[in-house]
Amino acid sequence: MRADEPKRYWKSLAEREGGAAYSERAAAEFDETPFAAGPLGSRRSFLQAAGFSFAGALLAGCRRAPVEKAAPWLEQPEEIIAGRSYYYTSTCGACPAGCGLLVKTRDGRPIKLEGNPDHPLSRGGLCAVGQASILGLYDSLRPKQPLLRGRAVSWQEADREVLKALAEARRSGGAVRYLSGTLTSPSRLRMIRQLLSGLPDGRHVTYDTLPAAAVLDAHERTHGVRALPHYRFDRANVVASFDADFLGTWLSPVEFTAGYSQLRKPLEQSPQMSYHVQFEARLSLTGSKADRRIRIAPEELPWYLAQLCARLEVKAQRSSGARLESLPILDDVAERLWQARGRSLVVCGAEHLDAQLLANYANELLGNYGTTLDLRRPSLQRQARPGDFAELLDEIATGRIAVLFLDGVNPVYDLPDGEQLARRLRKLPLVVSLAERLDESAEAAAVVCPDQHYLECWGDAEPVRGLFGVQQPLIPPLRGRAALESLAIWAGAPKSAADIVRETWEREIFPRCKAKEESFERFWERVLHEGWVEAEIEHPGSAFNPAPAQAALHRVTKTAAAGLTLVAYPKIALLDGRHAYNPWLQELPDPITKATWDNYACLAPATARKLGLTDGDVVRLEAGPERAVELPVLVQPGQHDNVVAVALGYGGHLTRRFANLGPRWLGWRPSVNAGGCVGENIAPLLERDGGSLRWTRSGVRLVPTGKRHALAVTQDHHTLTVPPRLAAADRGRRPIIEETTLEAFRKDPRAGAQGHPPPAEDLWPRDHTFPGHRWMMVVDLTACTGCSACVIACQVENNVPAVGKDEVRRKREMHWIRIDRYYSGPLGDVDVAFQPMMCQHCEHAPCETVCPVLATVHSSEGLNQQIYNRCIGTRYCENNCPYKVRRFNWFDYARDDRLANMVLNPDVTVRSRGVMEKCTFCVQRIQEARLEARRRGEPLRDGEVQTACQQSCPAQAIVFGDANDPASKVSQLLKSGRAYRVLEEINVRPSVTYLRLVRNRREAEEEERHG
Amino acid sequence: MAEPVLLAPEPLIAGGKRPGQVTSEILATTERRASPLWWAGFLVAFGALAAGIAAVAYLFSTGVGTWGLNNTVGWAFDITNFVFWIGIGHAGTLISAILYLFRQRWRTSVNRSAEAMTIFAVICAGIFPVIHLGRPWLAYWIFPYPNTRGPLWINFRSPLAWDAFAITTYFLISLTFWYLGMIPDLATLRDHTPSRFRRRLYAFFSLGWDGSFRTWLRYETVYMLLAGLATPLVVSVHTIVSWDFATSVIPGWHTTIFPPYFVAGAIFSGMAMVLTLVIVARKVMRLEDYITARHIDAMCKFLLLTSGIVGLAYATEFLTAFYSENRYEQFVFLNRALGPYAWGYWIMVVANVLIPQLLWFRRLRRNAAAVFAISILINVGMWFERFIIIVTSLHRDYLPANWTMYRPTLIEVGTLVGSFGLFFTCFLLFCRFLPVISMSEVKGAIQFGRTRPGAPAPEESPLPAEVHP
Amino acid sequence: MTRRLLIGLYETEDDILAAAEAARLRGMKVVDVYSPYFVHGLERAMGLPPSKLPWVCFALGVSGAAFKVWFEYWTTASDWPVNVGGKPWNSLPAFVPITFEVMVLFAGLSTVFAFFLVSRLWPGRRAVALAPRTTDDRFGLVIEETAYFDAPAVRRFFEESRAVEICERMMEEAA
Amino acid sequence: MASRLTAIVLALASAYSLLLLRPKIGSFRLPGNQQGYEPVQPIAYSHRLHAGELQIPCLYCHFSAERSRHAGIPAASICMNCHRFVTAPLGALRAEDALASKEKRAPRLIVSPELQKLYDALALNEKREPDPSRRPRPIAWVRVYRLPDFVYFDHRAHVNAGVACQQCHGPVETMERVRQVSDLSMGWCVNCHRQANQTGVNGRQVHASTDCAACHF
Repeated sequence: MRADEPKRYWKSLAEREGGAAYSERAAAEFDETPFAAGPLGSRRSFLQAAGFSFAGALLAGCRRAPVEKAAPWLEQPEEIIAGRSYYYTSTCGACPAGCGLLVKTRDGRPIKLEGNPDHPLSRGGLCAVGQASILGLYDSLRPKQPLLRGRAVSWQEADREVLKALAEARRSGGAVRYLSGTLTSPSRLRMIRQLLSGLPDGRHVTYDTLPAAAVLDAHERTHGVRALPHYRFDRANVVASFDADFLGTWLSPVEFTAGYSQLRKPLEQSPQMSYHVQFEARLSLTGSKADRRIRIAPEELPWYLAQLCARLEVKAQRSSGARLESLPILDDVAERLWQARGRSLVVCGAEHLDAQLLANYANELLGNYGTTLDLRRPSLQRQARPGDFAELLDEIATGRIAVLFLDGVNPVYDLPDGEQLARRLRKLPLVVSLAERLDESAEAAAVVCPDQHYLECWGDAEPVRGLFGVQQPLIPPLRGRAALESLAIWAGAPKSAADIVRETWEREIFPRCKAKEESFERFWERVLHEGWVEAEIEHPGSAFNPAPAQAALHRVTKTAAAGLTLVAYPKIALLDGRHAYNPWLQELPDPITKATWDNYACLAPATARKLGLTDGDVVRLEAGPERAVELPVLVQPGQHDNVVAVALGYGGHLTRRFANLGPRWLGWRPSVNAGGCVGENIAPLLERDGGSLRWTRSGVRLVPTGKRHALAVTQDHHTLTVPPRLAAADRGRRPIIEETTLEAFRKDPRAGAQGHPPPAEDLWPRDHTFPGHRWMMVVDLTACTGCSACVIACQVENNVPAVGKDEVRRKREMHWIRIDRYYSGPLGDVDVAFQPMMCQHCEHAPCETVCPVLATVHSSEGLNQQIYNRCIGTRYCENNCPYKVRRFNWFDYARDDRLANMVLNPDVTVRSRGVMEKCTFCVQRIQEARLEARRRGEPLRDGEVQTACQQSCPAQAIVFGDANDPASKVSQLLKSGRAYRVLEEINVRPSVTYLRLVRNRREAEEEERHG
Repeated sequence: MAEPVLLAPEPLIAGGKRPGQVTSEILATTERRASPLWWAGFLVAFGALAAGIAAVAYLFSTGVGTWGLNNTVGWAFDITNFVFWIGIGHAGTLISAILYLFRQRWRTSVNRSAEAMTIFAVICAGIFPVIHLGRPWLAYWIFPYPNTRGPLWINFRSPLAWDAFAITTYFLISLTFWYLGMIPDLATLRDHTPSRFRRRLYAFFSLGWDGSFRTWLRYETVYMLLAGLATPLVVSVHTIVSWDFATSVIPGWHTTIFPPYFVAGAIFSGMAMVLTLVIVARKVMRLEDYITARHIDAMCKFLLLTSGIVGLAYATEFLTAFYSENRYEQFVFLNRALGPYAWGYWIMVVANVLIPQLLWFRRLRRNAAAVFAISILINVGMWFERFIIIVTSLHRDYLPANWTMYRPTLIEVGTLVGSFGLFFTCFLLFCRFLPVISMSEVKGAIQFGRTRPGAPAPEESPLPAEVHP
Repeated sequence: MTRRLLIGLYETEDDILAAAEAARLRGMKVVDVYSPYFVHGLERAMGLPPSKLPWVCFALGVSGAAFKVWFEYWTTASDWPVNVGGKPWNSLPAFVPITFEVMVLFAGLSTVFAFFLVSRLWPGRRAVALAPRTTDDRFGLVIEETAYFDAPAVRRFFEESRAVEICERMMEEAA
Repeated sequence: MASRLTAIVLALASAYSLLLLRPKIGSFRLPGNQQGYEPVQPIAYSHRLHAGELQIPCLYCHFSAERSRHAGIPAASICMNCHRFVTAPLGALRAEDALASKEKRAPRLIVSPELQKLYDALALNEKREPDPSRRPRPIAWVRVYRLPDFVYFDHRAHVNAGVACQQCHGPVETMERVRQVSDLSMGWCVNCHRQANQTGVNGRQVHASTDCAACHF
């Protein structure tokens, strides 16, 4: 929430309906009623047009411009002024993590999602997926109407069909099943209960594609409550993670990142940071940030945990006589954990009951329950019950189901035997899908009643027990019907989603909140205002029962991996593929591999060498009978040699829409593969035991096909060391990223400095002083986890187009901020360093000097300005940029989806073909903040200007501000001993300063790693 | 150094011509019907031109994306071709202006075609900076004209702006120089040609020249002045072109030796191209008497000299990189010689430095065929020089994360072919309709009816300036 | 009144040089000499002063350069100073290249225009062909009949000086 | 000879300087210059009457100019603030009253045809109450002042700095139909900014940026 922006909210439903006249028209306008198509420019002015709907195309400055119509409101809604942005609180619905949102709406349409700084979980951050989810709202391929056996029908007709079947079930006692992913929405759950309660045999079944069922089961065994502890990384000084990618994709990455990085910002005054050790098979985002990373085969994981527990037992003098094997590394880890008793945390991401039991045991021994693991207010972000799901699948198999509801799940895609399931679903009397889009399961369903996007309907969430978030509609519905309303109708009590949610809150939440307000109305106002509320909870006491854990401890044996093990993993951005329709996410380079628009078989360098494979060789992965998938190879340093890792979430039907993506020209290649989809679905290779999907499968075969497939990677060279053949003596490594160890940093804050600052004196007269503001940015390489939220945030904020696989392959991606990833150290267990790289706004900008037409020049506040309309496209600036952060519009990138264009930011020009563009330090935000400050007659305060990347960063690694203001955060950080600038020696004087990367290691350790 | 043979009287123009004969023989080429050979050549050239036009049309309609460029390599074929053609152009000015100042009378037989070549080459060159723009229709923004933007002027600090002025000046001056030199011959044509239409045409362009000696006197002065201006101009132009790179911060571009290096290279490639052209021309148009082995020999010596300079420059670059102690600088050059584009680098070295050494042998210099082959090789090598300088410096610069490769697309190749098409089309038309040899100067150069002492006779005519001891 | 011009056509450089010199020394009125190419020494023979065009060249070259320096300074440092890459407002060294180019351009073109002006050459102007074949291989010496040297005298002189052909033209004063 | 030479030198020199020192061409119309554009509007609304005679301040209707980048075209509801009661010109009403009193009858309601359009747009019946049977239709005004899409202009900044509306929009209060007064060229903007930095805006010192990014981003 911008400090200068009083929060807005719908005071009451009445008022919301009050704007109805306006809403109607807006809605009408959103249906593709023909309005200004016209060339690029026109769209911006269209958006610019502040609640007007414009007609008549207009070419920027050509002859007599065509007549342009402007239709103002008939009723002037209160509180809304054309051309002003308003921020409404909401809750992110992109995944069950339920982060707090501030939705920036402009003239009645949401255009940007930002994290709510006051939200206790996400604390202002928002992940890439969340950022990108706004595009889903303007997805023109979402069905408008319900489908009855593939035929678009009216809602009445669809409802009639469903009600008929339900009545039938009620009469004959047929089984009604409601299959959903984890739902944290109290209202939704209430409606489901309501729907099912009236039925003789109705059950709600939950399954997760990114499961944590083992954790739940383990706690059921050890604590007697089937609960997912609320992990508090913000309290953990020592973190031992066993294959848990908690910074990337596990449970609630934004919250975890915020907490984790809070303890990893060493300062001179307090040179402290947490210690993080990661045991994992593949190189995950989390592993890349670990201070110590141990590669283990998935099969070995439980045994390692057991050994850890055994050591902890000894330290706690509670030995159950488990055999200790010599493992120096574990001794060290155990010691560190023990030293940090109560402030440490052992997490395990494996779907393996024994492993989870042991993890619980370890935490118990360390006395972490109650501090770093909270069972009092457990997390509700995963609730799957594999048992139920297994049952359901059997029922489906035997056809013993009258009505099956599918809500936000896509089992046909997720499960290994998807086609079979689809066939069975088609056989069932009635399958009703509430999918927003026509995914595989919806295709198999008899009735599709498209749900709405979470930005266009009412909703709520309870990610953590007792912490409630609210979702409010920020635009008149564009598509579908709120699931809540569908459920109400089917339950026989039609009601508007708004009423349903208010009811829930009035009856269930308000009483538990001990709110200071006496009336619900006032309480409701505050909730809408703040977006979340915390309620009292009655929590069941839970005593720890060591027996099952100790049993596991003795059960677990060291199992050696046999041959190659397939490891399926959720990729940052794509996760389980639920957002595969989203071009931004498809084009977001994976933080580790830097690959886009594909999934691939990751192989360890050693393995690849053994098999004589290199990047882009297509191999056939064979598992079990006639189960095979062909994938390109990607050699992944730091991965375990016996592992082949493949990302989930690809090859879904939702990606068929990308068949024609990207600028069309002679050399154009499609973004989809032969199958018509992006990437390959790996599910067929996985095995399901009961209701849960095994993500690892040993003994897969890997057969080279001799085919090649060019991967679309954004980075070709992966280290800071030049190829030895081309390295002049001792000048191999480039000091682009400076790093040091905590120990060294303690001794000397400047430890690890390599670059030399430019000479202070100048040949030329100092003609350029920056008397007013001097905008500068500081990026903390220690805090940055590479999660890439900033990349998408920037893309949304600045109307950066997605250009498609072929263009990325040609190294023409348009992202204004990219995250360079460099490996170092031995190929086996590499060190990874991330470096967000955006325009450095150099004081002596080489790009400016060479532009013949003054299209890029310096502002009086130190900004390197790019003036699109003056640019003639010589690309000289791009060549002369030492950081190569400039992006050229090689083509007119298609913007012909009018609905998708609604997401464009009206404050940023849409660039046309042939002009250069680049990071502007979000100058439009600077302007807005400045003008508002002037309007209020106050000076611009520090923190009032936040760049998009800074705002979204969950780790708060990016700080932006006025360096002329000695009090500003940025000028504080500039004084830090860790501060350095990239390529200082060539005297371009960048305005972006990086804070040296510090790893919590001993110098000796560093020595033996890097020689 | 040179063998006595060279000093022995060898007529500049063979076969003891009389002025009238000169006129008729040289004009013969413009008056007789075009030979099938000419038509063949013309059709090939025109075909290439057509291909080029198609490529550029597609480029304009679709965008620069149709080239193989990317976020890291923003220039490749386009600017390579630009520098290449500008280089070609230089030899023309050199022969016509510098040699004129040095009183190298042997230039008279080749200067006309050399100047023509210059103009066509500059046209070819000038095309590329325009079509390489993202928005070529706004190319005129590069000139400071009064406007309603404030007015907003241009950035006089940008080497590209310098380029724009340099190329324009160079083109205009060369054109004037060429035309001025042709006026007397146009007059001769006017009085000589049978066709009335052509007479009209020539009459118009010869500005009513009648050979009055008072005019001749001023003419000589102006010609001399222009030559005096063109000489520093030709040096400045390629210096400025080299500054496009030298003033940047990119390792491999940011080098102080670029100006002399580029100028030498330009003259080198240009000479090679002149040779390529005249060797063909004299054969096809039976002008062996006018363009004799001696001319070729003299030009070959130029090649030797400039090839030497270029070779030295190559070596110097490595030396500077070596002692610079600058990791980026050192990497760039190692990367050139051993990196992914090493093949291009070695083509350049072999063709520009090693092959030309053959010209130390007089017998080879006198062998038109051999010289022709070598000149072609040099053209190839010089093209690669520019390609290497531009692409290898860009594709792997400071941040390894940006490193990538560049591969040309068909469209790019098409534009290159097209530029050659344009060049040869123009040149063939020139051979067909204008005197390829400056008659008035040749008449001055033959020693018909000149016995009086003092007047410069070819015997005393000094050897080409640069091979003086 | 009308002028009577006699033209002697010569075949070789030597002859025309000799003839021209002789005619001048004898005090004949040498109107002009027409030649297919520039004959060295003829200016001495005819006693013509050297051309003054170099001054035009110099003057305009200098003024062009001066103008350009001023213009670049004015636009970059005075009219609308813009911070370009932290370079000083007045980046004089960067102005040198264009200044030079413009100087050459001015000087070159102006000289040629000046030449056309003074020698009265312009497109489409009809050549006064006083003597035939003078653009090919003949040298024409044009002498005006005066009271002292009448036509016969001049003809005699032509014959002595090995003219290959002699012809006459009457000319209106106007021309 | 010498005099002729000097003449030539001067001639050429002056020729060039004429060529190069052409006076700034602000005056003649360049592509995209819409100066003087005066389109017919769907409702013949008269600024002269409202802003001129009736002295209604600009910001009464264009209130968002103070708080937003857009001055905004007032919503029909704003018009209705007055025209719920005022349905026709004073003259017409008087005449009707006189006629009515002569004819001894209650004066009939007079609605001027232009205002009728407004009521139609709002779907009001003759009692000027919402008529559920009809659907409201927004009024499609023709936009007069338009900047290209790559230019960001913010009314808020200028209005709050105290720049009079007339400075850019001319004497609107005298116009029956609004006409584009200024040519909206970049030079026009920039020079005003320069001016403001020199002289300030009505007495107050202001900082009007001439950075490119003040308008282009």
